[in-house]
Amino acid sequence: MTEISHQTPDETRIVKYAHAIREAIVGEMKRDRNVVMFGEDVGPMGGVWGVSRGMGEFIGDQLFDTPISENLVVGMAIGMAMRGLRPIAELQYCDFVFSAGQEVFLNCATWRYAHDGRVDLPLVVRMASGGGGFGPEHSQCTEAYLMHTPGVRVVVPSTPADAKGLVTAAIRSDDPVFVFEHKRLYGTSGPVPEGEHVTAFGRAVVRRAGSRLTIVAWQDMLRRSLAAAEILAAQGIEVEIIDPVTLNPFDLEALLRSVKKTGACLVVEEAPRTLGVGAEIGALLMEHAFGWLDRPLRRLAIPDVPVPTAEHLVDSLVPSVDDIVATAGEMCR
Amino acid sequence: MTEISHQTPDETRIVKYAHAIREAIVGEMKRDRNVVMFGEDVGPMGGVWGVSRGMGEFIGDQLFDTPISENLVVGMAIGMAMRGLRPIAELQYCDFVFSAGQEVFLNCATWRYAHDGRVDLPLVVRMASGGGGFGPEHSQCTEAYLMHTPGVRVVVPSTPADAKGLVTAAIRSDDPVFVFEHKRLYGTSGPVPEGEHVTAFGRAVVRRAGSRLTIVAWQDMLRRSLAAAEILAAQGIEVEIIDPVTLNPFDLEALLRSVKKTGACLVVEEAPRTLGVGAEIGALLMEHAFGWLDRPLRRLAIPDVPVPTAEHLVDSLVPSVDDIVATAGEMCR
Amino acid sequence: MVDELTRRRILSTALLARRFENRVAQLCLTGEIPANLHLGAGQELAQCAALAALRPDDPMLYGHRGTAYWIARDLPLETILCDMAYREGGTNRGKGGVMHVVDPARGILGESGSLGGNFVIGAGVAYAEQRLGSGRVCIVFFGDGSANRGQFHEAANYAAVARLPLILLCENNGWGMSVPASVSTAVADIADRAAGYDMPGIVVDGADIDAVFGAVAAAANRARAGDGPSLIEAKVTRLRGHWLGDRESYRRHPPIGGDGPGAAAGAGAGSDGAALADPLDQIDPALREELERGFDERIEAAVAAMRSRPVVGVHTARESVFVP
Amino acid sequence: MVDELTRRRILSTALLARRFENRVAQLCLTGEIPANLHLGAGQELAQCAALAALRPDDPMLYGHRGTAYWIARDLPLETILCDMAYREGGTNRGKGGVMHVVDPARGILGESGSLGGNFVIGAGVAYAEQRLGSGRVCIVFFGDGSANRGQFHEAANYAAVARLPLILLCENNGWGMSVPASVSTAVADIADRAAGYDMPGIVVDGADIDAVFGAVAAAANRARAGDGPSLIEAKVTRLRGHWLGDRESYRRHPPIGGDGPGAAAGAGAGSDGAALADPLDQIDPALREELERGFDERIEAAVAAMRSRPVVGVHTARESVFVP
Ligand SMILES: Cc1ncc(C[n+]2csc(CCOP(=O)(O)OP(=O)(O)O)c2C)c(N)n1
Ligand SMILES: Cc1ncc(C[n+]2csc(CCOP(=O)(O)OP(=O)(O)O)c2C)c(N)n1
Ligand SMILES: [Mg+2]
Ligand SMILES: [Mg+2]
Repeated sequence: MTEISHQTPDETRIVKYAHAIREAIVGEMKRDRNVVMFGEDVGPMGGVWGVSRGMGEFIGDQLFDTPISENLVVGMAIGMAMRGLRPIAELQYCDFVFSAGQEVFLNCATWRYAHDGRVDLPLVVRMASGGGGFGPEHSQCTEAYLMHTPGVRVVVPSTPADAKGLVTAAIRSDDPVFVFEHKRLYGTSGPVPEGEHVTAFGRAVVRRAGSRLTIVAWQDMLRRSLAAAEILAAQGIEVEIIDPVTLNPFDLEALLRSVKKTGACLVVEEAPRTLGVGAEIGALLMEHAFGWLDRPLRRLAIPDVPVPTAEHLVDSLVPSVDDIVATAGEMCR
Repeated sequence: MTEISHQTPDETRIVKYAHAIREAIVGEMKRDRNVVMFGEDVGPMGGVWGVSRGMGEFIGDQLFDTPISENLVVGMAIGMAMRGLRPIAELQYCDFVFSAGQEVFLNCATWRYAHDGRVDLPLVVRMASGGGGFGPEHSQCTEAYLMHTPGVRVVVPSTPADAKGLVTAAIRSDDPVFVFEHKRLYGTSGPVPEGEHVTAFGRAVVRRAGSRLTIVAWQDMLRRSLAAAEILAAQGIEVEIIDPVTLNPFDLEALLRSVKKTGACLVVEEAPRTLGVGAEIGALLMEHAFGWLDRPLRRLAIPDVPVPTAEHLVDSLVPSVDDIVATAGEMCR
Repeated sequence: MVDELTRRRILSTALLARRFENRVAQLCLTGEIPANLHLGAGQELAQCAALAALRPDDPMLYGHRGTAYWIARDLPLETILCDMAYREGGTNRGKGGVMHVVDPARGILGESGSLGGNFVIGAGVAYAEQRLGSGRVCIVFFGDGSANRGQFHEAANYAAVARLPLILLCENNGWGMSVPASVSTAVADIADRAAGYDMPGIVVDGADIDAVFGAVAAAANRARAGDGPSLIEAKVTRLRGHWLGDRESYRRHPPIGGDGPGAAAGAGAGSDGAALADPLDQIDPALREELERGFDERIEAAVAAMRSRPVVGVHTARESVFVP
Repeated sequence: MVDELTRRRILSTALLARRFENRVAQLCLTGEIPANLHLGAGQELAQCAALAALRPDDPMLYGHRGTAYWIARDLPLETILCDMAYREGGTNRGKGGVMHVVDPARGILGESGSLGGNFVIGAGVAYAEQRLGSGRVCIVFFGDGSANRGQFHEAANYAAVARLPLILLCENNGWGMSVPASVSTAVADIADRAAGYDMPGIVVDGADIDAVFGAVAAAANRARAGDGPSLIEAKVTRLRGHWLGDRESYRRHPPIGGDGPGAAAGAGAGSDGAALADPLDQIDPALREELERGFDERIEAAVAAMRSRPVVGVHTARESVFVP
């Protein structure tokens, strides 16, 4: 699979995505003792995804295991954030935003607002999304649900560098930030700046420049789109690929800049099609780019079914490189 | 406020929306003793919205109060539905889908699928949505969240007749159905057929015919749109108004029929703009009506903020009749 | 035993809260203030005695019943009225109303409108106090009905495991809105649940200032000493229904009217049809008169101040979603 | 005391489940089956004894640990293997895999992949049985870690209030994945929580067939008599880590290897470094040999049958969302 091109070409240190997240957390924990991380199995085991592996030095002080109590995990983050700590809560799967539904969608999202900004919630919720083989309750990409929720930030790092930079920025943010870490990316590698590295929210990145079509994709769908772009390029079709980097805030300007140039847009995402992020992009383009669009938006997404367990079934539902090549090809015919 | 025109012009019995829902429930309870309803305060008090008021004859048998335990309320409905009952769970506010987040978004939505259809979940969750004066955690319209969730049906009755017909259909459905009952509609009246009345899912209704613009709206926004249409008509602008009736299934054909005629679409909804139902409608129109649209989609919705408590603040955020008149007017200029 | 000065303060706060609430009820009935208060009548003594046993900046997640929580923390009546009336001069400028009064410096952190949230958020607050070594204790007030939310369990368990400085204070009035505890709750004493978390569970008479104060003071000492959380259950009486205007038709017997604003505001009858005992009636009339002296003037001054404030502008509705 | 026939059945089922699991582990290690089983080794006796005390169609919400739940209900091994291998011939055709084995006629209702769901869903099942007068009892199996989800509390309370025919059977193995109970749970005995719901709470040794059977039989009688739910806690040993392949590096001492597939599949060491006692070792070797006779043939026949089945077609991924 094509690796996602890095943002900092002078940087040569190659690091895994999971490791990059850890660097961000460790860096911030050293910088500020009020940064604490907790969740199920994040302590001695290092987390189900290994993100906190090797962080033993922090256990007991800034890193601790919780009971299997998701409402508590997110609720505690809220309470801690109110009182001067900078909590990082880990949910093992991003499906579990619903296991702490009241705390995520009602409390995190509305506390500051309801109390007129007198209480800030500088908290981070880290979660693993997507992938296959885990079943319907452990495989979803729930970012659209959060993006429909005013009051929370939504961050979708696609490269190790962005993982480090966005997690750092999330920890420093004074707002509740939900970080989606894609399961298929944890093991991917890329250049990551050493030391402090902060990635700004709200700035999309052009991962590949092209003139015929704008593809919007992030995380695993970005990797697939980049692979598809190579194939398309061999066919003489140059597509532009935009990684939104954060979904809230969403960089509308970058999207419009690209679509103005290409005249068409394809959104590729690993979530149910209806009211997936692509729906919002479609509506935004209608509202802001109606005059420039010469072809209708297309969306590649999971048809409206839950995520099955068997990997080959998942593969049959999630947009593939071939699907992207075919659809983009059609759009550029 | 303009009353929503009725579907059955020969019907003259005028009944309130809350009462129509009760008629549906009572009718089904009498028809099938396995229909049971429960929730907080639905028993002797008759529910916070009065829907089960006067249903004392069913208390203890088919109607009962639960503890303040939303996970239990929805979870019980699932278990009961598996074993031959036809449960109707009431959540006092539709914001509380998140208080039972795991049961609603994970269990209800995926149980049948994960178990390959060997277990059906013929359950209904009834909830009050929208309105003003109740604060950020008691005022939302959460239908978009459910519409993004494969595996659950989403029903948004706008008239007393539809309230009766859709609740009846929901109880008879073998799938999990989430019924949004709008707080501002409970007290509204309209003609309701006596006796058995079933409204099919997936059939949108043209609430007002017109040629210049298609407005999609439901519940309180439908009422406001109808009022706006009168004003627009006085200005010589005839708009068509489509009530989707159910959001899952969604009647795309009816929408396309109308937009093909009018060439433009305005969605009015009482939810945050980003990834509100309007986003999906925008994307669908791009995909299916690109050639016919002569003006871009517009969306009137709550700007991306939580719902405040003070009614005048709510009024400043939720699309008003004036907003609709102004936007529709602009679109038809 | 509570010392005399503290006792007077508790009584005085409770009396003021009652009188204030009665005035608020009047303002609601005339439509000047939206009627979305859950009346605290009958529960003020327990609330005030509990808070008197804590430090003025110990963080609290209050319940939805009445105004005594804030008055006990010296939040001006005017401020509370402005929140109720969606006017400038309150704490949340129309966004939260009476549900979300907030003043962190006084330990008033706000409220989760969805029941259960306060438990787990309170655990986080207690965690922070412990970690920061502030010596503070977090108190979470909650009703018996709310104790049936799952968050109660998750928070109680973890607070005990981590020995968090947390006091779970249940105001057991026997009702969750219209549902009597017998229909909703498997145990008569919520405090019985403490054993499941290896924490002390104490039942006290919520009308007994000494008992409430003593239990909370002991729990606070325990918490500050690093010995963890406590569950205290105060048996209280909900004198006037769930909300302002609740006629409690769901009670088996028809409600019995009283006089004064309370009567208009609620029913005030026990489920057996007997009039409910008001804990404030136990106060010696002479003492009560002395303590209440000047209340009406204070309250009217607050009402006047509230009236002089403008209703919040609609621009506020678009502010405070995120940190600017 | 369990009668001899029943005892033999319990032992035989447990032994078969173990042997089957070992074979499954091999198939996983060779990649023939995806390795997402949570091994049941050490907990089978408790599971089988509990189910032996119930009727074959009493509904159950099983836990995620092992295969004994289904074997005890006579679900063919081939069926289980097909579910594991995403082949036709299983119960969920690749959609649910080993997490969501289902067969309502055998009382196997499926599983909530998100922990906690089974409690409240189980309460609903029990409610339905009660209302339909089926005389059936619903059993919910769960781990000690899962007992810290809020749903435990909501379900236990209401089951007690409504006297639902529900048995909450905790398999306390002292671990929630990598987290020892001492770090996650305030009480040593989950059964202590029963008092908070006014229901019986019984602790039994999960390796003691008579104790488990007796406790479940009594709970079932109680439930069928209309006297409500029970909480039974079986102390069990998780012999081989959380998942297949879990080397349990989080245990204080390095894991000690064994031999056979179990060793490859997990560590099998106590937190003090001592080898864990396997409850199946208590079985008299001669009896064990007798009971295990024919197991390998049955298992291999099932493996062969599984192999003869096609992998489910991708069209199944788009089916069963709604009732057609
Ligand atoms: C999650 C949730 N469910 C329901 C409600 C609605 N509600 C508000 S107060 C209340 C009753 C609370 O009873 P209790 O906790 O005993 O407190 P009391 O009102 O008796 O003081 C209910 C059901 C809510 N706000 N949040
Ligand atoms: C809501 C939720 N949180 C976390 C998980 C991940 N998870 C699966 S099994 C498990 C440990 C369960 O421990 P316990 O209940 O004691 O059962 P055991 O594995 O010990 O048999 C965890 C944390 C999950 N599936 N659902
Ligand atoms: Mg109460
Ligand atoms: Mg365990």
